[in-house]
Formats: sequence, structure tokens, C-alpha cells
Amino acid sequence: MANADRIAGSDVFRPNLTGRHATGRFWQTAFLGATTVGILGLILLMLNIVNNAFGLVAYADGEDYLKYSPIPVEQLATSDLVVLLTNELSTGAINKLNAEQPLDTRSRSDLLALVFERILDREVVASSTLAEAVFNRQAFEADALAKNPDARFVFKSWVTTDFLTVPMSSQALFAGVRTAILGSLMLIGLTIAIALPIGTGAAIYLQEYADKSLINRIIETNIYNLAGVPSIVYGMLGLAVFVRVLEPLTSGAMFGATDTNGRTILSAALTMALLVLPVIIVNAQEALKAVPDSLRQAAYGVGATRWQTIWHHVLPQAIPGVLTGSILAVSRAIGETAPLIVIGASTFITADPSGPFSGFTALPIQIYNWTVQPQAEFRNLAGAAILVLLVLLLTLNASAIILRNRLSARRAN
Amino acid sequence: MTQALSSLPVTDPQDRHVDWAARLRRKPRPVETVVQGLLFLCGAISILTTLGILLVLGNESLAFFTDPEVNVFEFFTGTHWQPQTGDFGVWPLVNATLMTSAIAMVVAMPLGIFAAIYLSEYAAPRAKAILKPTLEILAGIPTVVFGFFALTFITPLLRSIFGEDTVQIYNNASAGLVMGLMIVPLIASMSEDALSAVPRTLREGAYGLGATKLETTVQVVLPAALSGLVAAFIIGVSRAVGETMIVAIAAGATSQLTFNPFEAAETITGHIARISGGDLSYGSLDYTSLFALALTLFVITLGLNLVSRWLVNRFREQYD
Amino acid sequence: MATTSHRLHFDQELHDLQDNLLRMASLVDSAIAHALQALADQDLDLARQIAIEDARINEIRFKIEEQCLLLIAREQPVATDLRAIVAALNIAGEIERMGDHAAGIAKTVLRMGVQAPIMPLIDLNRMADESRSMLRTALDACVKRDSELAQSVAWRDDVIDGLYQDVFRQIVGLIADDPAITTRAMYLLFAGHNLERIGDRCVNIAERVIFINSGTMKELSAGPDEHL
Amino acid sequence: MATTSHRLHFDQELHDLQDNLLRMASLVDSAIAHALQALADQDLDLARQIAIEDARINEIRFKIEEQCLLLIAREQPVATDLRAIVAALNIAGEIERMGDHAAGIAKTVLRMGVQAPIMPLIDLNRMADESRSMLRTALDACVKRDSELAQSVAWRDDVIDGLYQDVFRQIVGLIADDPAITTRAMYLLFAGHNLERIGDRCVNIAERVIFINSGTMKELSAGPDEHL
Amino acid sequence: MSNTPTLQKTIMTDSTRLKPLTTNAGTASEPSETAIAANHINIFYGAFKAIADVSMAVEARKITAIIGPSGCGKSTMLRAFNRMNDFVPTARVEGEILLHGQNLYAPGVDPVEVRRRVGMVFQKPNPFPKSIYDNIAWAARLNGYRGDMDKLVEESLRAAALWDEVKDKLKQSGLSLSGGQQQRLCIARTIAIRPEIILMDEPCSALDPIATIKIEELMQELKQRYTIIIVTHNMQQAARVSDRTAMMMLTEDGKRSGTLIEFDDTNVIFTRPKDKRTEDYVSGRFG
Amino acid sequence: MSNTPTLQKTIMTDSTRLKPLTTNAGTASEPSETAIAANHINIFYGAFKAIADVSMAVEARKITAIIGPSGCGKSTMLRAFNRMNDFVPTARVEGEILLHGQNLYAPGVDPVEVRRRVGMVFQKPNPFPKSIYDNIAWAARLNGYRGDMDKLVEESLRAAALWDEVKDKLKQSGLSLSGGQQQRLCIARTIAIRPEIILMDEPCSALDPIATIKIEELMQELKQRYTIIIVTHNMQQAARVSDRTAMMMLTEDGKRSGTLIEFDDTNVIFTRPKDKRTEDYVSGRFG
Ligand SMILES: Nc1ncnc2c1ncn2[C@@H]1O[C@H](COP(=O)(O)OP(=O)(O)OP(=O)(O)O)[C@@H](O)[C@H]1O
Ligand SMILES: Nc1ncnc2c1ncn2[C@@H]1O[C@H](COP(=O)(O)OP(=O)(O)OP(=O)(O)O)[C@@H](O)[C@H]1O
Ligand SMILES: [Mg+2]
Ligand SMILES: [Mg+2]
Ligand SMILES: O=P([O-])([O-])[O-]
Repeated sequence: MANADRIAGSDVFRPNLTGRHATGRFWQTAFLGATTVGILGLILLMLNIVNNAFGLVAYADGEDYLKYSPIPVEQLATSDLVVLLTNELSTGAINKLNAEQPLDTRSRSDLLALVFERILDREVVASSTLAEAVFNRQAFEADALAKNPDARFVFKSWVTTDFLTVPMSSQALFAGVRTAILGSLMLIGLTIAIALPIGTGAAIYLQEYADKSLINRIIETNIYNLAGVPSIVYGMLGLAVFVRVLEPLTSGAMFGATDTNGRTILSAALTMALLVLPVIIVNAQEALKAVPDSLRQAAYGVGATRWQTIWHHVLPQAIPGVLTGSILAVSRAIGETAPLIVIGASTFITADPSGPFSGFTALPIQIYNWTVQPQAEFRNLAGAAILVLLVLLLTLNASAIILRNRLSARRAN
Repeated sequence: MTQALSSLPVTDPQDRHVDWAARLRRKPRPVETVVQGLLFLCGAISILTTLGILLVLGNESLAFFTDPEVNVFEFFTGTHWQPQTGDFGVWPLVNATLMTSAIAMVVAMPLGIFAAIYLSEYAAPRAKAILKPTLEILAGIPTVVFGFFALTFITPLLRSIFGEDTVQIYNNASAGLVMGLMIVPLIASMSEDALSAVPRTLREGAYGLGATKLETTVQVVLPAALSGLVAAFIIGVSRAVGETMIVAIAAGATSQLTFNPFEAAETITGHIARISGGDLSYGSLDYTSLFALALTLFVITLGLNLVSRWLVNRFREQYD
Repeated sequence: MATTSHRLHFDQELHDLQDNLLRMASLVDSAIAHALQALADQDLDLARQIAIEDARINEIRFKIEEQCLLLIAREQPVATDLRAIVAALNIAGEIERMGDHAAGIAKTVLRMGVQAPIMPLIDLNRMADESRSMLRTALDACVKRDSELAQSVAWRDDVIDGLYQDVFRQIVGLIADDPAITTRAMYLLFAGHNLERIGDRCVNIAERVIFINSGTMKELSAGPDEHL
Repeated sequence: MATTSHRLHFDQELHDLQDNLLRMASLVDSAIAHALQALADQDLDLARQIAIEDARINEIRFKIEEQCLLLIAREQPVATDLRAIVAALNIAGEIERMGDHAAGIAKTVLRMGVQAPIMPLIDLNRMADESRSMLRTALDACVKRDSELAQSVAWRDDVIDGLYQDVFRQIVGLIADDPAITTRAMYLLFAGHNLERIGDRCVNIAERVIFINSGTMKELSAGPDEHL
Repeated sequence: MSNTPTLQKTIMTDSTRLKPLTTNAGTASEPSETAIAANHINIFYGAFKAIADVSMAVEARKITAIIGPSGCGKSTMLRAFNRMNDFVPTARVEGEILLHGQNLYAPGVDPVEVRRRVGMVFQKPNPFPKSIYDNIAWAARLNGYRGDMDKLVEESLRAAALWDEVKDKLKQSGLSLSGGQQQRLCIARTIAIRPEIILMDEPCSALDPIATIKIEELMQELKQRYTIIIVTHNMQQAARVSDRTAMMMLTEDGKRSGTLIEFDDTNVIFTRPKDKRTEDYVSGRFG
Repeated sequence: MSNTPTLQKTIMTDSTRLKPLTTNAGTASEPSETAIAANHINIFYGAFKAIADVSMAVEARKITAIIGPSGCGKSTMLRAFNRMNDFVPTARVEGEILLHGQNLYAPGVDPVEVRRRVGMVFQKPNPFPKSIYDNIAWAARLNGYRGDMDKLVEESLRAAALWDEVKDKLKQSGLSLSGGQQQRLCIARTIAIRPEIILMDEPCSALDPIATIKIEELMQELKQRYTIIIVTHNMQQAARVSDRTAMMMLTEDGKRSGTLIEFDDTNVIFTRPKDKRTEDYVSGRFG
């Protein structure tokens, strides 16, 4: 500033702009750094999952294939595989398999898997991560061969269509997540069905009807606090109430089901519903709060009743917010593990869940179980299952966003 | 205009035959009553939930504490938790819980707030439009995934840095660090909301007085958003304390009172998850002890929530 | 005011104000005519009628003043609107005083009673005709916001002044001839003076019209008492 | 205006406006005094001086009008403030016309030239004194917003009117005695007429003062031309 | 310009009747009909008395403005006329509001019905997020309108001086309009349910001067058929549009309740108010 | 009352000089000093030209009002004077703003320093959520103020006519004040860093009439030391407070850029504007 000294009184100020700008730049870097660390964490996490979901597998058969077939079983025709299985497995086992799906209608890969698993007793010798497979292949192969000189090596993607469509197995090579996916989907569907209407209703009550009476204030505070209660505590509640006390209802005994105890999808869904309810209510309340009061006044001012006002104006305005808030809350439930562990979701189950009263497993439970297994191949399975879970989650979130955009687009005109 | 106006019928106030009292009389509206009742029931369910939690936890805890094998005093002061041997001292579990939470907050708080500041004050709109959802994706990732990450990445990393002898396979440090990473987006998101909620006019006021961006941010915007930041912190702590899967996977299954983060030590939540995951018979001491632990957890998190709410209200009063 | 105005209501009121000015002027116009007629015919009834009429004119003047006051208080006029209202205030005052002048002539008639005039009223009638015409033109200029028309009014005042000078000289002559008629002659002189003043006031109105348009007051005449 | 006002700035301006009115009145006051003096002493220089002074008074009048216009345009006055400003507009007009009357007398002096007066000016001087006093009282009432004081001004106008009647009769008598002085006598009569009109205008000012206070115009005199 | 009467023409006409100012409220001589009347109204928020003993008879087919300093209870008073205060849980009204002799606060009176008869236009334009058409049709339908809806919509929009601007886009959202248009839409919506009285709480305070003048012009049209009560902070607006003005102020007894201190023709209030406080307020002086 | 000059007294005094109206801007004869000047300013938001070729020389120690219809670029123009537009990423300024001959938009000029010299008061009062004391002390300290802080705070508050109202509660939050007090606090805060020019963007539009008049009175005080530029929607306000008025309007070439159409003494603008559009605008007519 050329004529700065002309300004009266400016001599009492020494702005030191250079220093201040330098400090500013330093801290800006720090802020950017923190953000980068956060993003980096996410990237590492993803890489780690991918790293585990793919890799080299060393496997060996417990039985030599030559005992059953002159050529490697992989080269057998589909019909030969059926014959092989029928011959080698016990009648009971064959009947059970046929009950699930008749052998002759099964796909070739399905049959091959059965042969490997049941007849050849194929097992993993060692399993590597993607990084190992790429950067450290020799060492890995040497290690594996040291364990089992018959080991054969294959590069495997642990996420395959088989992985998605076959049920659970104790053999890592043949394990799939179909039951877990179905369990998760049913659980989440039921949870939405229970929690969404109740949550929205409660939010409407609190936002539109409740005066400042004691009971309403208690409800509000209570909901806020419930939102902060750890999920495992809900698990305990579910265990004590839904699994034990309400067993006749949740096991389906009241409706004639006989084969299960209280550890059913219904129990889990009820628990999950209670868990997400406070969040849904708070979200829905926010959505309702965002509807300007002027809109209500407008409706009242032309002689509308309270419910007419809510139903015709407030809810349509709030519904995109309510729905997205709810779906996001519920989609979080799809990853919730602790309460399911507590109420005792089965960890090993091969049968698809058949309805609300059946026992079930869920994706996060599978992941947890595989993660805590000491063998490396189960980590690979966990990685694959995580990928599936994340995709499911992303789908739910994306659908929530699409839904919101659709609804708000419709509302705009 | 006048033309149109006069063609529009209006209630004729001159009409002496109208019974105005009847016209204005209240009409019954059954729908209104029924709907309101139903909605109230929905709201009341939350009360039932709390009552349920209190009843269940209280009831079973009572059974636990009245068991001849258990000593309430020992529960709150004991330094050994060994159900098999009848040792029910909660401190090892609480200690591990606090340690993992503390590590988590040390990671999450600066990272979260710094990231929030960057997003809200510095990032160009386009960068923010990408970064914020990315962080929110991180917040939406199930905790079991973080547990997996802790066990399969952070633990090996720590071990390769500090040596396999120092760092056990299961350890609190790994669990805490990952928990911190998990909480970063939560805190960043909540803090960013709080910062963004500070009216633009306040920033303009500061700039208008010749403040630099940093001065505006740190000395004007941050204090104005303080209530939100504190709330974010406390919610973060509460989340860490109640977090189960990461510790269940990465922190280990040995309950021991240790202050070494590289050792395994089971947390409250981890213990509940591990024990309840197995087969246990209803009514056994193992079973009821879990409820006593859950009650402890519930009280801690409830306390944190109440404090956060109180703080938020207090600050809001001061600044509104 | 030719724009598409968004203050229709206000414009309507300005218009009403103008109408009221015109009505008032029209009353004064006939009052002058009647006054001269009464003077010519020694019509005492007509003269009395004019006095009554004058009271009404005064009343209208205060009504218009009140209208202006209300318009200022309620509509916060600025610029041309404000000048037009302030001008209306002034113009109403001028017209009212013209009415007083007509009434003054009428009173002269009453004072003189039924006596034959001491001289023919030719010049006085010409003064009256001229001043009435000036009044109409001035109001016309006002309605049309026509500065040139207003300017022309000012020039015409010279005619009246000239006539008045003639009347003055004539009367002095008459008195010199016959001092007995002094009082009556002076009454006639006052009638002339009144008409001269009416002309001056028309010039004042014209000045206000130019003021409305230009925003500045410009004196078109050197003042009313130039010839006294 | 005795309240703690929150429009100090505006009040200051109203005050300035009042001051300007007072200044203008004070100029007119001395103009009247000088006019009578010039008449008595046949002081042509003084008479010319008054004419020059009158131009200044006219100027001030338009300045005050502009002030009023600005105040209305800029401050949106209502109620008493507005009435005071509109009254100021009117009062400035009245004072200006008083100045004209004083100038009228001065012109009479110039027309008559250095001739001895045809009669003693006692009555005219009394009229002048009375009208000057009325002017002061009227302005005082205006400043003090004192309706009673204003009322008293109106009553005093009768004194002036009475004096004017006397002057009129005296002059008619003088002309009857000596028709040769008719012209000069008429000039004197016009001087009296001017003073009489000054009195009327003081009454008008008084009316405005009452208007400021009460909000309604009440005519305190039956009009200026009662005696013509 | 060409049809402006000039002196020449005027002189021809006999009528020398003074044209009254159209803003002039009916003079006292004209018998005035009361549309709605407050009778010793007290309004409380909890223990706080916001309105103390206000009585006022609002004349039919006139615009009545309520003015007064902030917080003196103008909005509270206005909302008492159609029981909008019912939505404030702590609010309590004592005294009577009489509409056709019926006390709106009598037990058994349906506030929903009251609000239909006494419509309201708010400070911020608040059209429903529906089409322009539905904004008007909704309320009419709600109140059981059985006639030709298209006609009603058109008439209401015409009455609100909005028809020409929107007739080609009735299906567009009401929110797509400008602020001033939105406010006129809200007025149209209110008109559509045929109230007798229209309450307006600072209807122009969110609008720019152009839109404000349009709404003011509209009000002048509307008062031919409706009784309008308007609350405004803007004294100039009250002066411009209203026929009658109610001046409210806080009592000076330390309780700070709002009370009516002067209620008269707007002409009187703005040129010669009787109360010193009114004078101070309208001339921008206080205290 | 007692010291009001009466005629008697006045006549005694010799001076018959006309008292000028104090609102009167300096007459043309008085040499005027330019405090800040815009020189062929164009402002763009992206490709949209919001301001087209505006030049205006703002006189020192005068109040300059910028008026004009909504959206004509008043705020944009005002914010150009202290580079507040820097915060709008799409905004771009062409032309010069000269402060003591120095172009504020020249490369190398530090906008932070510019904003200290050209202070700003905003539409909504925006005190910092700090104590009243710190609201003022903060910026002064930031800018390296070396003097007695208590004194500076007191002086600034006095200058903003707020001292008496807050002197006993300097430690209270600035947010605890009323709207009008908050706005005066913001003015005090600006004064404290001794700017030469104070920009005000509709500083009273969020305030009630009483608070508005107080701020207006304050501005009259301040102009003895500061140059003030105020944007206002309220024509009456511009008329009341300003010495000079700049009338802006959209160009009629379809591009809808804002431009300066008349810039003159406020007296002239409100009694005899030269431009027909100004006349229409100030008298509430448009079109
Ligand atoms: N819902 C409410 N609860 C409690 N007090 C209230 C409520 N609404 C208004 N008040 C109080 O009642 C008094 C009158 O308020 P009201 O809004 O009627 O005033 P107003 O004259 O309309 O003011 P403004 O001009 O600011 O709109 C105020 O003291 C206000 O604080
Ligand atoms: N940040 C921005 N980005 C893009 N365009 C803008 C921005 N700010 C303003 N404009 C546009 O620039 C033009 C001028 O806006 P500005 O806010 O300066 O007008 P204004 O005269 O202050 O209006 P108002 O009286 O409503 O405050 C408008 O057309 C506006 O839409
Ligand atoms: Mg209000
Ligand atoms: Mg703006
Ligand atoms: O009313 P005057 O003729 O004396 O000006």
C-alpha cells in the first residue's frame, strides 16, 4: 500500500501479514494431511481386503484320483461325475443331495466340487495373499511344498459365482455364502418392515403432536440416549427377551413350527429393529423438522385439520428424508455383528433360511468366524465375504440415494 | 380484476338466516383421534425398549450379584476376571476398554477435526463433493471389516515395526488404532456439520476485519462450533467404549490387567461377545455375569451421552 | 405520468387532486364573470351570491390542502409527485385568493349600491376577460404539465397591467373632474386592482407549473406590486 | 417536541427551518420599519434599499420552500412534523408577501418623489407599529407552538383595520378638499392598504400556528378584503 | 393524458362537488358495519400476559392496519382472530372474538371451521409444494367444494391479479414463482375458500419494493369484497393501504403487556393522532 | 424550549445568513475529496456479467447510498470495494478500485490488508460468539494493535453509541445483545481497526424501526470521521441518511448486467432526478 502512512491512526497497528500468512499455510498443510490420512486409511483397508480375497492356493488331495478314475476327474464327462458320486457316497448322503437338488440336474462345476470335497478329500495346504502371490511366489511355493510335496498351485479368486451360490462348508475350498446372504437379506427386510413404520410414526408423534408435557420430554431424551447404547447391549436385550421370554412367538411355535428354538431371524430382526429405531426416529424427526413451519401454517390457515396437514403436506415433503435416513440406518444394521453373536445366530448352517422362524446365519457372522480361524485360507474367505458384504451395502446405499433423488425430483414438480 | 372479484362468491355475511353458532360448531373427527393414539404408541415403544433394557440387565445382574459366589465389592475393585475360578473383578475388562478407547480417541480426534476443518474451510467445493462422501463411506463400513483389517494388516504391521516379541498377535494397540480410524469419519462428519452450520456471515465478519483464513477458522469458526465438536468427541468415546467386533477380533481373549498396549487384554464388549457366542446355559453364573458387564457398559455410555447432551445444550445457550 | 405506473391508487389520487383544483378554478372563473356582471348591472343579489360562493371556495381550498397533507403523510411522494402536491398546495392558495378578489369586487358593488357607474366598464371587462382566460390557460398548463403554455400566461399579464394603468389614469382624471365621486371612483379602482391581482396570481400558478416540471422556482413576474 | 426524540438529526433540521423563518421575518420587520421611515423622510435611497432587500427576502422564501421540500422528500414527516413543515411553507409565503408590501410602500415613496406628505403619517405609523408587533407575536407563537398567543394576534388585526378605515376616510376628505393631490393621496392610501394587508397576513400566520397544534384550519379573520 | 379533464371542459359541467380522496376512510356519517370484533381480549403465554384488555371492532370491507413497536403483541392479536394461537401450547385467550355475534372462543366452536372463515396470509410466502392449480384446488376440495374447480382456480387467480402471469403454467410448481407472485398465490388460495376476513401478518416484509407495491394495489382491490386486517412494521405501508389504523403499545406498568392505545381512521392517525405515543411512533420518535 | 431563539432575539442578531439544511450535501462549490473510486469496473460471475462499466468517485466523509431494484448488483458492487468478492470462486473483477491512487486489484495487493482499511458491516448483525469486549479486541489484536486495549474498546463502543448500554457487561457474550445493539457492536468492531471506509450492506434490514433509526443517527455521527457507503433497499432510508446517492439498474440490452444510471446529491435524486428511471424508481413507479 503505497500511501499507507497517510492513514490516520494506522501507526498503532502492526499487522505483520507475512508471518500470519506463513502460519496460515503451515496449518493448511496440516489440515490437508489429516484428510489424506483418513482417505489413505480407507484405501489401505480396501487394498487389504482385495489382497486377501485373491491369491495363490496350494492344495492337495487326500485320495489319489487314480483310485477312482484313469484320467483326472476334471476331464470326466458330467454323467460320469454323477455315476462316480452315486457309486462312492453312501445312499443316505446321495438322498440328501438329491433332496437339495437332483444330481443329474446339477451343473458340472457343482458336481466337480462335490467330487473334490467328498471323494478326493481335496484340502488346502497353504494359501497366500495377493501380494505374496505376486512378489514372493517362490518362497510361498517352497513353504507349501515343504508341507506337502503333492501340493499343486493355482491362482484363485476367492469371490466366484460358486462362492455366492453354494452354502457353507467346513472346507475352505468349497465354502460359500449363499445362506449368509439370504439370511442377511431376510433379516434386513424384516427389520425395515418393523422399524420403518414404527420409527416414522414415533417421529411424527414427537414432532407434530407432542406438546411439552413431561411424558413427551422423557420420550425425547430417552430416544436420544437409546441411540448411544452400544449394540451389544441390544444383543443382550434380544437374548433375554426375544430369544428366551418370547421364545414361543419367535421360534414360531405359536404358529406350528417345531424344529427351531428362539434364535431365529425374527428374534434377530426384532433386536435389530430396536437397535435402529432411535436412529430412524431421530433421522425422521430431522426430516420433519426440515419441513418449514410456514407450510403447516399455510394448511391450517386454509382450514385443514392436523392430520390432513401432516398427511397431505408434511409427510410428502419429509418422506425423501425419512426414507433415506431410514434406509441408511437400516443398512448399517446389515453390518452389525455383535448383537447377532449375542443372540446366537448359528455360525455353521448349510440350509437356506426358510422364513422368519428359521435359524440363520448372516454375512458379518461368517466374516467374523472366518476371521478368527487361524488358517490363512479362512482369512481369504473372510476377505471375499467382506467384498460381498460391501457390495451389498453399497447397493443399499445407492438405492437409498436413488430413491431420494426420485422422490425429491417428483416433489419438485 | 374487479369483474372477476365480484363473480367470486363469498359467504354472505348479510344472510340473517344463517345459524352461525351451528356453522362454527365442532364436528366429530374420529380419524384424527385414532391416528393420534397409534402414533403415540409408536413413540411409547422407545420407553418400552429402555424399560426392557433396564429390566433385563437389572434382573439378571441382580441374580448375579446375589449369587453366593459373587461379591459386589470384589466386582468393582477386583483385578482378576476369571469366571472359571470364580474371580469376578471387572477392572481388567474396564482397563482394556479404556485403553483401546483412549488410543482410538488419540487417533480420531485430531485427524477427525483437522479433516473437518479442511473440508469445511479449505476444500474447493468440487474437492469437498468428493472427499466428504468418501469419508462417509468409511463411516458406513461394518466394524467387523475393521476388525479384519486390524488383525490382518495393522497387527502384522505393528509386529514388523516393533518386533514380534514386543507385540503380541492379539493386542490393544492394533484394536485401538483401527477403532480410531473407524471413528475418524464419524468425528469428521459431525464436526464438519458443526463447522458448516456456523453462519457464513460470521466468517465474512472476520474477513471484513482483516483476518486471515486461519485466524478466521481457528478463532471464530471453531469456538462457534465448539458445542458440536465436543458432542462429536463424546459420541466418539461412547462409540469406542461400546465397540465390540474390532476388539473381539483383534484385542485378544485373555482378561488381564495390563497397561501395555502391545499385550492382549479383553475388553468388556469383547468378553460378552466371546462368552455369549459359545453355548452357555441360561441362568448360569457365566450367563448372568454378562448382564452385569452389560449393565456396567450401559451405565458408562449412558453417562457419556448425558454429558454430551448437557454440554451441547449449555454451549447452545451461550452462543445462541 | 405517462409511464405504466405501479402506483395506480396513488396516481388516481393525484388525479382527483387535480380535478379538485380544476373544479375550484371553475368556480372562481364564474365568480369573476359574475362579479363584473354585478358591477355592470348593479345587481346586489348577484353580488351577495358571490360572497356566499366565496365561502365555498375557501372551504374547497382547505379541503385540497387537507388532501395534499394526507397524500404526503400517506404516500411519501418524492420528486415530481412531491413537487406536484406542493404546487397544488400553492395553486389552491392562489385560486382561493382569486376568489377573494372576485368577492372583493362583489363587495364593492354592495358598497356602491344602486348608483349608475361613473364610467363605462370597458377596460375592466377586458381585464376580467383577460384574467379569466389566463386562469384557464394556467390550469390547462398545469394539467398538461406544459411549461411553454405556462410561460405564455406570464407574458399575457403585461396586457392586464397595461389595462390597469389605463384604468388608474382614467379614474384619477374622473376624480379631478368631480371630487364628489371620489369614494365611488376609488371603489372602481379597487375593482381594477383586484383584477390586476388576479392576473398576477395566474402568473404565480404558471410559475408553479414550471416548478413542477423543472424542479426549480423561477419568478416570471417582478412581483405583484410593481405598479402600486 | 419536548420528548426525548430519537430523530435528533431531523429535529435539528426542523429547528434550522424555524430559524430561517425567524431570520426572514426579522428582515421583513425591519423592511416595514424602513419603509415607513422612507415615507416619512422621503428618503429615496432607503426606499431603493428596501427594494433590494425585498429581492433577498424572496430568495430566502424559495430557499425555505426548498428546505421544506427536501425535508418532506427525505424525512417522510407525518402528523405534527408534517403540519409544521406545510405551515412553514405557507408562513414563508406570507412573510414574503409582507416583504412585497413593504417594498410596495417603498415604491410609493419612489413614485411620489421628494414631495412633502399631504398629511401627517401618525395613523400609518401606528399601523406599521401594530403590524410589526403582530408579526413578532405571530412568529413567537409559532416558535412556542402557542395557540392562545396566536389567537391574540387575530384579535389585534381589528385595530389595524380600524386605523385603515380612518386613513381611508381622511384621504377621501383630502381629495375632496383638493383634487389636485389625488394621485399622491392614492399612493398614501395604497401604503395604508399594504399595511392593512400585512396585518391580515399576520393573522394567516396565526391560523397556521393553530393548525400545527390542532391539525385543522380555522379562519380567524373573515378574509383580507373585508374593507375593500 | 388525452382524457384528463381540462378547465375548459370542467367549467361546462355543473358538478362542482369535491372529489374525495379515495384513501379516505368512510367518514363518520357513513354507518359502518362490523365484520369481527374483539371484546376485552387478554392473551397469555403461560403466566406472561402478552395482550391486555384489547377491544376493537373491525369494519367490514375496510383495511385495518395494526401497527406498533416490535413485541407489542400485533401478531398475537392478529392470530387471535382465527385461533392460530391454538398451536402455541402455552397460549391462552380470555375474552371474546365475535363473528356474527358468535364468540369464536366459545366451547364447542371448531377452530378448523373458524380458520376457513377467517383466512390468513403469512409473512413469508408459503405456497404448498404443489402445482399452482393444486395450491388453490387443495384447500377448496378439503373444505368440500363441489363446483367447477377450473372456474374456481381461474377466478381466484384473477382476483389475486395473478391469472395473466400464470395462466399458461398452472401445472408448474407454486415454488417456481417469484416471491411476490408466491404471495399473490397464497392470497388466491385464501380467497378460494371464500373467507369473509383475511388476516395478513407483515405480508410484504419478505418482498422487494416492486412486489410490495403490487400486493398493496391488490389489497385495495380486495377490500371491495373482503375485510382485511394487516399487521405491518412498516408505517408507510400502513399509511398507504389502510382505512383504519390500530396503534398498539406495551403498557408502561412494568408488565409489558400489549394494549391498544389508539384506533382511528388512518387519515387521523397519520395527520393528527390523539395520543402522544401514537404521534411519537408514527413520526419515528419514541420514548 | 427555553433556548429556542424567538423573533425578538433573532432581530437583535445581525446575522441573517440562512441556515443550510444539515442533510444538504456539500454544494458544488465546496471542493470534495475522493476517498475511494471505482474506475470502469466490470464484475463477472463465471460468464455472467453482473456489473457493467461502473465508475464512481466516492467522496470522503460523506455517506453514499447505493440504491436500485433487487438483483441490479448493489451488493456485488459494494463488495468490490474491499475485495469480499474474492470469496466467491466464480467472481472476477475487471477495472480498478483506487484507494489513495493504489489499485486494490493490482497484483501483489494483500486483500487481508485491504479489508482492514475498508471495513464492512453486514446485513444480519454477526457478532462473534465471544464477549462484547473480545468482539472488539479480537481484530485489533490480530492486526497487531499496540495501544491500551481497554481504551480502544471503550472508544469504539462510545463511537458506536453503545458504551452506556453495555459498559457494565463487557464480559457478556455479544450474542446476548438485542439485534440493534448487535449491529452497533459490529460497527464498533469495525471502527476499532480504524478503517477509512465503512461499507454497509443493508445494515438495518434485519432490525426493527427503533433500532433502525438509532443506526441511522449513528451513521450521521460516524461520517464526521469515516467515509460510509451503504446499500439499501429502503429508499426512505437512502433519502434520510445519505449525502450522495448512486442509482443502479439493469441494462436493458437483455444481458441484465447492473450499471450506474445516476449518481448525484441525494437532494437532487429525491427531488429532481435527471434520469426518468431514477424518478420512477424513487417515486415507487417502475416500468
Ligand atoms: N409462542 C410464544 N411463547 C411465549 N411468548 C411469546 C410467544 N409468541 C410471542 N410471545 C411474546 O408475546 C409478546 C408479543 O409477541 P408478538 O409476536 O405478538 O409481537 P409483535 O408485535 O407481533 O412483534 P413483531 O413486530 O416483532 O412481530 C412478545 O413479548 C413475545 O415475546
Ligand atoms: N455468488 C454468485 N454467483 C453467481 N451469481 C451471483 C452471485 N451473487 C450474485 N449473483 C448475481 O449477480 C447479480 C447481482 O447480484 P447482487 O446480489 O449484487 O444484487 P443486489 O442488487 O445486491 O440485489 P439485492 O437487492 O437482492 O441484494 C444477480 O443477478 C445475482 O443473481
Ligand atoms: Mg409479529
Ligand atoms: Mg444485495
Ligand atoms: O392579497 P394581496 O393582493 O394583497 O397580495
